Amino acid sequence: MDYSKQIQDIAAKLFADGKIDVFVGYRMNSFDDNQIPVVITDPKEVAELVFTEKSVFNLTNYLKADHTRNKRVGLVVKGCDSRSLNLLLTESQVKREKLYIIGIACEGVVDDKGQKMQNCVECIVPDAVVFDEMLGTPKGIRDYIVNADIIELAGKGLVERREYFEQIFENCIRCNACRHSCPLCYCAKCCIDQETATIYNGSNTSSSAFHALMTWSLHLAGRCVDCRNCEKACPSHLPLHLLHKQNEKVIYDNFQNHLAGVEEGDRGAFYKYSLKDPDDFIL
Amino acid sequence: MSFSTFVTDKTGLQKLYEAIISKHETYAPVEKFGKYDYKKVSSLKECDPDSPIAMTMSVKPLFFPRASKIMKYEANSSGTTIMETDEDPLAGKRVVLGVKHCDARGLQVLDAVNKWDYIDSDFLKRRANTVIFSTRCDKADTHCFCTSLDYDLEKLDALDVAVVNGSDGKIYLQARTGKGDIFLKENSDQSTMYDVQNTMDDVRSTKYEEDMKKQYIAFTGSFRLKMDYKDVNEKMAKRFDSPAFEEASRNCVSCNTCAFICPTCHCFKISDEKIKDTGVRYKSYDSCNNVYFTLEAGGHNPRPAKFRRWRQRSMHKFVYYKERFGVNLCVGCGHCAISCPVNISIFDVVNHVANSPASS
Amino acid sequence: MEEVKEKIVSIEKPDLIAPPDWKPVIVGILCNWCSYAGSDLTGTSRTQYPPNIRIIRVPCSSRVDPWFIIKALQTTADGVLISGCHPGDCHYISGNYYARRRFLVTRELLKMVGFHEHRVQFSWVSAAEGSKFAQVVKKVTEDVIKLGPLHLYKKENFSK
Amino acid sequence: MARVGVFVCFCGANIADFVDVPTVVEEAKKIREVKFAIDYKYMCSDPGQQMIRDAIVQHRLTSIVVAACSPRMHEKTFRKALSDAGMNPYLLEVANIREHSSWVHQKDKKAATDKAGDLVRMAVAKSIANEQLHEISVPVTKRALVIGGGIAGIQAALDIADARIPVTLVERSPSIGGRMAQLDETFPTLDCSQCILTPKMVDVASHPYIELIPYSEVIELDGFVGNYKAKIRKKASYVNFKSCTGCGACWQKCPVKVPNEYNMGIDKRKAIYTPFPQAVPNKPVIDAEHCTYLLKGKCGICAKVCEKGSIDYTMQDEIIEREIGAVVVATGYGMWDAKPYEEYGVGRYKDIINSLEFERMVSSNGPTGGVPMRPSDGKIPKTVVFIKCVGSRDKAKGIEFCSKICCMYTAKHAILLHHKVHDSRAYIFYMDIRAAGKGYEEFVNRAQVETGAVYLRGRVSKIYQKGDKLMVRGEDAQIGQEVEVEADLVVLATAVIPDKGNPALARLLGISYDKYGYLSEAHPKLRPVETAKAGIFLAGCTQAPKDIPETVAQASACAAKVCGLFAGDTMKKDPMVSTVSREFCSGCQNCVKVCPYQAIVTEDIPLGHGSKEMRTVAKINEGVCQGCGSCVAICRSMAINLAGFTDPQIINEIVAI
Repeated sequence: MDYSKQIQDIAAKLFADGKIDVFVGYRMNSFDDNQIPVVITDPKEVAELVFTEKSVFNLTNYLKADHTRNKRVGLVVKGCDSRSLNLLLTESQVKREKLYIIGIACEGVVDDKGQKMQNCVECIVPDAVVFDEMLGTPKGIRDYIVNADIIELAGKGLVERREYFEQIFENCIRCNACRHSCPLCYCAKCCIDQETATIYNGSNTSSSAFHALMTWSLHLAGRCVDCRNCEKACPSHLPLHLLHKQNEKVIYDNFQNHLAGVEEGDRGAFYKYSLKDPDDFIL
Repeated sequence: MSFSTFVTDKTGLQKLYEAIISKHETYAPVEKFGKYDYKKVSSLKECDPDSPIAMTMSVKPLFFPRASKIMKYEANSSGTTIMETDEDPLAGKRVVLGVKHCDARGLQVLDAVNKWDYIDSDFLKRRANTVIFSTRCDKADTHCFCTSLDYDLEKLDALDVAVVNGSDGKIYLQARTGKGDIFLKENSDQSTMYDVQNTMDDVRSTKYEEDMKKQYIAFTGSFRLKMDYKDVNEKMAKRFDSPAFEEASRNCVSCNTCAFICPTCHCFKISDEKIKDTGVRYKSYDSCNNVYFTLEAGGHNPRPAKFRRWRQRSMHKFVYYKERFGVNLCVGCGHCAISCPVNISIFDVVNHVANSPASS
Repeated sequence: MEEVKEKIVSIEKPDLIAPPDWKPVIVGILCNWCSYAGSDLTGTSRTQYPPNIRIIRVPCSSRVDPWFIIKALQTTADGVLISGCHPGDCHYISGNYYARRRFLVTRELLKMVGFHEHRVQFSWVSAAEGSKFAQVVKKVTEDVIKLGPLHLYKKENFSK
Repeated sequence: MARVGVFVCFCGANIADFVDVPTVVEEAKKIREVKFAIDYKYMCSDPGQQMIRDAIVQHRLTSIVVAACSPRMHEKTFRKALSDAGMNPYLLEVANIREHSSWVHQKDKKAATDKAGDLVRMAVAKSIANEQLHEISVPVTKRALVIGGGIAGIQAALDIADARIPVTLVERSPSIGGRMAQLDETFPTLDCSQCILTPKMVDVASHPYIELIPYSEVIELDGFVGNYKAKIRKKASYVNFKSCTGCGACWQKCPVKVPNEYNMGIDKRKAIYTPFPQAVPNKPVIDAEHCTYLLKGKCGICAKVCEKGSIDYTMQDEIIEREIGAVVVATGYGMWDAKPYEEYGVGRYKDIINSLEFERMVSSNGPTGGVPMRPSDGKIPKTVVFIKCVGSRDKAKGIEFCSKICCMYTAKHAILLHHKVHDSRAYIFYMDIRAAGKGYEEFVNRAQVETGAVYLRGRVSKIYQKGDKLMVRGEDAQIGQEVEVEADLVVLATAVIPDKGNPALARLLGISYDKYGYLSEAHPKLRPVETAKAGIFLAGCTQAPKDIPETVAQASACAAKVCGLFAGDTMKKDPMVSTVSREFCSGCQNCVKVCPYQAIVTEDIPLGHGSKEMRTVAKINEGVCQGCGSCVAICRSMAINLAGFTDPQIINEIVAI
């Protein structure tokens, strides 16, 4: 999977035709073979652009930044990225007509150690679902796979799970990197920073971390597209995907196989309902 | 004034560590979720004092925790009473093992600000009661640039005992402070370690020093990043209006990670958590990279744009702090670049700005 | 409050034993039009139930933000009960359908991070079901007494 | 700082017997914000209320907690006491220590007292976060819009207009009257439909408070209850109604023949036409789709014969705008197409018709002059098979619901058939006879006894042609045998379905509709005429199938609702509505999606202070918001709050326990 040349050509053409102001892509790190996102405004820098299986970061995160707001943006999206883009479009955070989207029929990306990322192994929607131009051969939607870690956790006892998650909340340093790196966390001011919450959870203690992470994961329930930007950003290397994959599984199983952002106009599972939703857990 | 140096081998060091752990309240890097953090340990098996630099959080939280209680109060119909806070869990006599030199330097840098203006007695007490055992790295990591900054690793007295691997397979324990010297002497085991001064004649002592020097040169040679900090300080001071800040910060996602894991960042916020009648006032980390950091009550925000916040962060590290306290607020540990989701290093930003055209 | 005789161990944290005078607290969040009216009916008909529940009135079960539950569990509650109108009976047409989705996901998430599922329970109680309300409260209270005191992710050093 | 007053009620012995009231007062006094606490025998009595009023003044209280019975009982009483003392009534909180404590924990006084103390503490905590709220008043435009001029629309328009409220009645076809105008006689009394309807139609035309806009459609509705703006497109009729006398010369001479909708296409009308002789207004319109002049520019006969020169081929569609306060939707019904019943040969056999076609045939002003005729050969049928529930109650092929009126009109058809063709016999295949209604069961019996109609309980499995007869094969479940009837004519009581335009209309009005296309009422039991959108009401078969008396009743109910809405110059509303904090709103519009009342719209505001760039934020329409709080709980940014139940209020309660 190497679309560097194609992307360079497309970006160069877009700049030449005056169709975009900014291009968001990937470039190589100067010191190793990993890649970092790059925000290009100068057509001369187009040659830096690359796209390989090392292109991990979900670039739609950059659509909420100052230098892309109300600008015409070209960007590269993989399957998962395009789902978050779909949600951003529905939630009126970006305007479709201002974007030029290069969709990738993604074959999965690898982590720093060269291993295929877990979310790619379990990927359901590898192809970009919203794009102006598609690179690669689309493979279609795959069967839903329940996250391996969730299955493992489900097999553990209550006390064991509690001990495991206590470790997570204790190791959280509440830097909020997860939130800032998440493309779907674009709120003008996050609820956990608002007075209503800080009056009881303003400190960086682990109980505040519990509140923050739980609230965060519930706000992403039915919206999280499993791009793992949050995990990549977490300085404590916390397995944050557990929170999201659990919600995703519950939602997929119970709410008509809902998957966030796959369909155009999807807002997430909490903003619609069905009369057939499970009712047996209610007394 | 010179302090004693002990020489030992791997098993000797392990024995020493074990003895320390059994006798003292000891903290050391403990692995959790693939990341090392300094935790209280009860046996050497739990921890790894030789934890890789790239995977280890800074030692700062042991002295300036991410959230600490500064006050407790009770409010009822008879008024508000301030109660005694619980005992500071970090104030006791303790030892920290496996601290990196850069981290230890970070603490030294923080001493300056904690002794200035408001004297942070909590922080200073924690510092005074702690003996720091460092492990000197043999090889630099991708993002390290500690040797480029304004301190000398070989003479650094931010730590109390430096553990250095000699090229001859021996391990040298160098006391760097009086506290370290006393501690080392008290805890040394005569059967496995011996004082270099006592056992070495002049010839061998010269050889040791040469060996150390050679070893240090090899270590410095392994650095990818190098800068001339003096030059940078001056250049940065002249480039407040440089557009280079914007360019350098363009792909930052403002996630604040850099500040939270930085060994020297010390911005904090104060928050009250009150339930029923009792409240606790906490001091917790904050970051100047946070949009709301400078948001004023009236709604005005002097640093709404990302590059302004980056400018503040870089200038604080290399200009303002230096002006006030004479030291850089950056110790070159590279943690920010390692933890950054998009691998932005303060080194790159500062270098980029310093080498950009000066503003008029 | 209900007298607790035997030694009660927190189910999530077995090394935590309830003090002898421990009385569980259950936070009940009820919708105004069905469940709150139902609880009033329980009172009017003098049906007795355990006194551990503390009732909070909200207009509709859809007003219940999951973080109320998290907040309650973190601060005062040993258990939470949320009650609304039966499906199709919502005074505000569709409120309880939205709420139902959120409740299911919230409950499953809390279960995963180590809460016993009986810590947070939901019920549909109509304005006519005074006796059902009493039964629900009885069940929830008994469940929570069995689970023991809640200790997870509580605000540190706050007396309960 | 807040200064809270706590008033604990004994409620005679109701509370005092089971809760130690003085202890509750002492507990309350320990709270920092509580500056005054007292108990009294009956807080709701005049002296009790006087205590509250006095304390407010004396102790400069900023909020009040009354610990007494359920807030559903006396909240209003105590609010009034507060406002009498010059305090904002919404600074009151009621702690329900009777229904929630003393009455339900009668065996354990200590526990009940503890709980009462906690409930008071919670109420105090909540009241600290209470804000001053003010009743919302929304001005109303006193004009109603009625969509649809069938019996439902006519009745609603007349009732509203009789209350001297102006009504705009919009009808899609050239004349009002609707389906009822097509009927011959009506069950169960068999009075002539036209005879009872036409006077009402004339009343509509002549009523000073009714503005009738025929041949037009509503194309836009903006605004909210009391303040709607409607756009109505009046289709070009090509006839100047002002000068036209309705003499009929034009349509008599028009050479173009078009299937007649009024007669269900059984006969033909002209391209310029009035739908039926009693039409209101009785003025012809030109059907632009078929008029030769309008299509090809030749002909022009009607213009030539019109003495008044009323024909104007250049006429254009016209957009009429009206400001209105309420809408009554009465778009009526249509007949389901029985095509899926292939085994019946629907579409293949000419002598299978639906009941509305039969209705037209037996109607004295109908295409056959009141005598039923076989469409194939014009012969008078002697044996007629009526099949009920064609499409209705058939999940597989048709629709799940019961069409409600077919049982009755089929009985009526059997009687009418007997009246028109004396030697005929009706066979009726049915599933159940649902004759619930005044005089309905008797009417069905009459059909069976008087006309000798044969009721066969069972489904028809097949219809096939044999000679010029139709062989109807079905099962008689009562005898458990297959039966076959040789029929001259088969009449299908096809399902009643809503008007095809309903989904589009619903979207335009911003109301909801069910899977069949019926418009949804706000509550199936308690609010059957209102929609979820305030100020829009439903009458007649647009909501569900119903017969004429029910339709009329619902239309009058709508009228009562409209009149109630317009009773004052402004509408008063509880201030418990959502408010948006623009600062925090990120414009995701999820609230717009979940609001069941369409009370949330969006607005563009500058991005920053003085900025030219705009951002979108939500805006609550206070007039429409009902205060359910759905939007509050789904708002991730916490930008919306519900007055009276804000996040701080509820959280305060939770942590105060």
